[in-house]
Amino acid sequence: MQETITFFSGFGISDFWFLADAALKTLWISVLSISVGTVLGVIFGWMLHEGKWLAALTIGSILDIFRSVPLIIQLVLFYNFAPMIGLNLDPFGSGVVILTIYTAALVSNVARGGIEAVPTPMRKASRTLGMSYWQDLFYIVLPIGGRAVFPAWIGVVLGVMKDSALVSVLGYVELLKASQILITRTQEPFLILALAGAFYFALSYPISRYAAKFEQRWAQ
Amino acid sequence: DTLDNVVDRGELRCGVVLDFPPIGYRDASNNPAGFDVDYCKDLAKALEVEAKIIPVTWSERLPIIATGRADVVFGATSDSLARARTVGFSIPYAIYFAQGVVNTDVEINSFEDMRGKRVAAALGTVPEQEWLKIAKEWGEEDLYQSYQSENEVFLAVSQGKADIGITTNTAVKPITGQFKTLKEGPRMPWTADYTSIVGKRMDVTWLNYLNLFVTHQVRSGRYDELWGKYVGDNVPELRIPGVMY
Amino acid sequence: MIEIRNLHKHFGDLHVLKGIDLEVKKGEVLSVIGSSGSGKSTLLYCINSLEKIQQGTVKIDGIDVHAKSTDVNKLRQKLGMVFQQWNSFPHLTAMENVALAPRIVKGKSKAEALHIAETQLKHVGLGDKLKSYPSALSGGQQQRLAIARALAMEPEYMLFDEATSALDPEKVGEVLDTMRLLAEEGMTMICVTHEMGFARDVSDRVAYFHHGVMEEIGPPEQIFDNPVSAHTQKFLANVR
Amino acid sequence: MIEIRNLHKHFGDLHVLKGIDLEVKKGEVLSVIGSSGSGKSTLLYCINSLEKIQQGTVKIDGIDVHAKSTDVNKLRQKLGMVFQQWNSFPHLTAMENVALAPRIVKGKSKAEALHIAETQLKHVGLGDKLKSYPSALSGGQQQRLAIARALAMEPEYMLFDEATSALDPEKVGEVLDTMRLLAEEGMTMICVTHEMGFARDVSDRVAYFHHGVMEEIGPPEQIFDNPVSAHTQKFLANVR
Amino acid sequence: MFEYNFHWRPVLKSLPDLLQAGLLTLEVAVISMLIGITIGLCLALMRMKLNGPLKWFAVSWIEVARNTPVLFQLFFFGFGLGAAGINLPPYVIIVTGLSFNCAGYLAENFRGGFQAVPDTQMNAARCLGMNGWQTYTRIIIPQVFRIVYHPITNQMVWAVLMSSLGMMIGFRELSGETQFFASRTFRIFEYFAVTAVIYYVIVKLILGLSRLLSARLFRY
Ligand SMILES: Nc1ncnc2c1ncn2[C@@H]1O[C@H](COP(=O)(O)OP(=O)(O)OP(=O)(O)O)[C@@H](O)[C@H]1O
Ligand SMILES: Nc1ncnc2c1ncn2[C@@H]1O[C@H](COP(=O)(O)OP(=O)(O)OP(=O)(O)O)[C@@H](O)[C@H]1O
Ligand SMILES: [Mg+2]
Ligand SMILES: [Mg+2]
Repeated sequence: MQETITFFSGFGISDFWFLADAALKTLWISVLSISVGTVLGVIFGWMLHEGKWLAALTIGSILDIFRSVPLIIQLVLFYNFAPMIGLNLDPFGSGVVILTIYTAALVSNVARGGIEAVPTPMRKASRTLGMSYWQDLFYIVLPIGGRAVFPAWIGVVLGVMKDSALVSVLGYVELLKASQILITRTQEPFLILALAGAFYFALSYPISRYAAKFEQRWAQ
Repeated sequence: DTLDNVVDRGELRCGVVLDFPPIGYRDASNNPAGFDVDYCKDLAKALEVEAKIIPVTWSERLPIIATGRADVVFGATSDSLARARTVGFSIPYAIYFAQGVVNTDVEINSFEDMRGKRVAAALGTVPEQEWLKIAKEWGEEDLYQSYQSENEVFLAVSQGKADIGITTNTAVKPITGQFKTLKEGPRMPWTADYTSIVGKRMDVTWLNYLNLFVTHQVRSGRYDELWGKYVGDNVPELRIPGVMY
Repeated sequence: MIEIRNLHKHFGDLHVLKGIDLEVKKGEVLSVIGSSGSGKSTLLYCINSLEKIQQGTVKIDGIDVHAKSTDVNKLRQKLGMVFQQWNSFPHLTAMENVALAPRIVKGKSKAEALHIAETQLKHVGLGDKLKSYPSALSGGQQQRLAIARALAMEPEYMLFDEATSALDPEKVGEVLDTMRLLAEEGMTMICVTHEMGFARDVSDRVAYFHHGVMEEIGPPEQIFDNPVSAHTQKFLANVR
Repeated sequence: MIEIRNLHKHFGDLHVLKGIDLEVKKGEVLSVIGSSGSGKSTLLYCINSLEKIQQGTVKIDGIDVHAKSTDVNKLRQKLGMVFQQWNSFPHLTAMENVALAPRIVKGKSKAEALHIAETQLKHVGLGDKLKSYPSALSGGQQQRLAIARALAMEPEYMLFDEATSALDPEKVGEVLDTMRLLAEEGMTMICVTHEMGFARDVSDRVAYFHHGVMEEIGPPEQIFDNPVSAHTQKFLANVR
Repeated sequence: MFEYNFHWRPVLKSLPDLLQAGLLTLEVAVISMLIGITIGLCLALMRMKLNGPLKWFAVSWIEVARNTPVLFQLFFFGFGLGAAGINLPPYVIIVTGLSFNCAGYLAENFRGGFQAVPDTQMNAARCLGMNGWQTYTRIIIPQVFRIVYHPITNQMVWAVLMSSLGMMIGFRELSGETQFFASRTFRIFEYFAVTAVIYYVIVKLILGLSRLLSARLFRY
């Protein structure tokens, strides 16, 4: 042997940054999927509300599939399906696509609930003031319905952020995958899992606290 | 074809299993390293393109080729006839033997001692399939555990979740050096594992090129050099006794 | 002037308005009475095109409300409406509630809209509640807020749909007083109401609806003291 | 007999009952009146030990309610209580509502409990609602259900805490009639109430509470027609 | 572009095995839910009624369960505990992990349910001479159960979907079995597509059953 190579090594400070970087990736993939997914979801929700049974039959049932099949299966399926139709997506791309649709599927229900939470008389009132359909939707339905379903939406956000861990099955090095890699190398599962858990907690807990504060403010 | 595509693209997309030290692993700064990784870089150099390393798990090695997400896979892939129905193989570029790593608290000295023991292997590997045949004969399929990666196998054995993990002879030394709770185990009775570079099945020109690459690595002494660097001195001869390639 | 000719309205199989003919002149106050389900609310909805009609015409100042070419959003600015349910916008303060439509519909500047809002809120007696959210207002105050909100669009006509019937008895007065004030200022009004006292005192004419038909219309004295139709007589006997 | 001696109750710093002395004899009907927050409800809660007390004693038929050794669950069977809020159990039918406690607290058989339930529901005039769920009952019916539920335990005393004050005006009568019926049957009752007519007609004595003090007690004629305390006079002037 | 050739034959051959694994998935989900409901109820009561270490314990359980990914929790019960010398078989890991997670989510549902039952119900029952236990079992919990029935159904669906993570820890429930077969035949897409259908059917069955049950249970 010409040189000594270490295949394994202990947990070092650089590994902490490796984890932190991965946490950022988790955040990044979540932010991307959640923001696009929410916009799509709101549009779908609106279509479900306006389109009645026709929409329920078409986009409604398609979105329902994404809520009824495990996310991990969706990811594996899409990752293996995309190349067949000539889409050359890396794990990140596939993850974003599926997480986005998944978010949209969850948000569409929330959004429809939000629109329905605005009493019809309230909407009629805004129309009698001369507001157009879109003005009513934007100035009245969005803020009132949005507040009504804000907690549910936060639930979706937190859920998707945690579910982004599943993109690790495709080999995308986000927080959970990074901790697996480190466990492999350092053989210190306890320490590293605790750290990863702390990172997740630090991402998710403040959001739920912050959201609760908003709700309180709106409640009064 | 792939050869033209790669040259055209200027990038070689190369699947490597990184759960397989010292053939494929991550170094202290979490970058890919190992025998396969260097081979991949050598191939890219020969093609005069950039190497893009795609980490894959054992079970992903073939799908990633079949679906066209990678051009080649270096991943200790045995050239079984069953697999050859799905993907194409080069001539063997490395030879392995299956060997066990055993928890120090467990007494397993020969293959026969494995009766009644909890056996672990990585999902989708040849050792898994070979062992399951034997386990079926012994009626011990329930004692088998399968893990996502070779490293989880080692971790499981060292934590005592399993008594013996089946891996490759090359990995045994570094692993037992690392884990105080692991020791060298017996060789498995099935035949040596001839492993090949994987490419697209229909793409014969590409496979030809890969064959040529393997012979050039040996002729130039690069094979001996890298094997010596990562594994040790007794470099296996890439030849099958009694067969003309 | 509001002109309604042979207005028919169906909800599916239900024939809710059966050929209404009605004219309301500028400055007139018309009260509409009648039992529940007789089609009073529906009439108002047809006037400002919140509901489509199946036959007949509704014209506001000569413009056909239900014609395809009519810009209903523009037309509705002429028609203020106050509903039975208090439906102030809960996410906005009283002032913002009133200022919203002038700003986004009429395109007024923010300062201007707020100025209008303040004026109108003072007009209906809510000068001290400018910054309150609707949740902090009583039912009566919310209804007055709704009136101010409608007035801020400078409508030429006001439609009231039982504006007081969801209120506690002691709050009814404050809303009726505000409506009375409007009438005195010369606003053209159609008031669907159960408050017979108000109908008698304030209106120029009273219309009685029964099962989608306008059975009787005339000055309050005539309707209340000498009703012709047997239905009207029975209805009035019940509400007294 | 209910005997209350020098009863003091604090909620934290708030001194809610300031030394109450009161006796209610078997068969007597006592009405308790007083403004909001004067401690009337709290008095009832202290009598059946839903609230702990800080000083004094409450005895029911000689048994100290707040003594450690007393089995309150047993004692409470003697004391029926009806609250202001209708709190029938929404997951049970009217009959099951009434039959539950006799069955699980008194250990009666199911058939026996259902028989009692049916009798009591008929007693309060709900004979036709046996299988209805509370959600299908009006407020007045729910309060009568609550009375039947209390009666099914064969209590010797009934405590009413403004049993009618959350009801629509037209439903008040049916509940008061039921209470009147009970009084005529000789039930011992303490009724916290805002219904002065009921208090005058039905009670043997009326007590007036003011800021945690029982300012006056006596026959209805005396309290209503010749109140001694200035507070009582003012209170009565207001409610009339 | 479309170069992939579908091979459905091996999938159909192993369909009986997959369905068998589907039953295992259901079994795991049901057991986890039963444990989760029991513990969740206790956690909710501990969080509401107690103070000191027990409350603190309940709060941390709930927050950790809700703010970290399930997969992370599974790894923790697998290799995390393994590092401490506690080696659980995959079946126990998945049941423990899912129960842990469900308990945390259900606890919050129960808490909301308890808060939605008016205090006056408690007083009314006590006035009839019922003791604390009778009041809870006969009056409060039946009402809470109705309020949380829908959330429990949803959680049951989640439990089925989450059990798919068994494949990440070498457990051969529906997804694990699918991955196992797929890894031998390399027909990943075909296998996972069929599995997705099986999941969809399971989820729809649960929802349908729950609807039937609720019609029978809640007639008020
Ligand atoms: N959107 C609708 N769809 C179907 N039927 C409707 C609709 N709106 C109203 N109706 C029916 O039309 C009839 C008239 O309703 P309308 O609200 O105009 O009565 P109303 O005179 O205002 O009664 P009330 O005094 O109760 O407000 C009723 O029978 C009602 O059920
Ligand atoms: N659980 C409690 N905690 C703190 N303060 C309480 C509590 N219950 C009642 N109080 C206070 O005790 C005082 C007396 O209350 P109580 O309910 O007995 O009055 P009341 O005479 O029944 O009034 P009302 O006619 O409004 O029912 C009030 O000031 C009330 O705010
Ligand atoms: Mg109406
Ligand atoms: Mg009270």
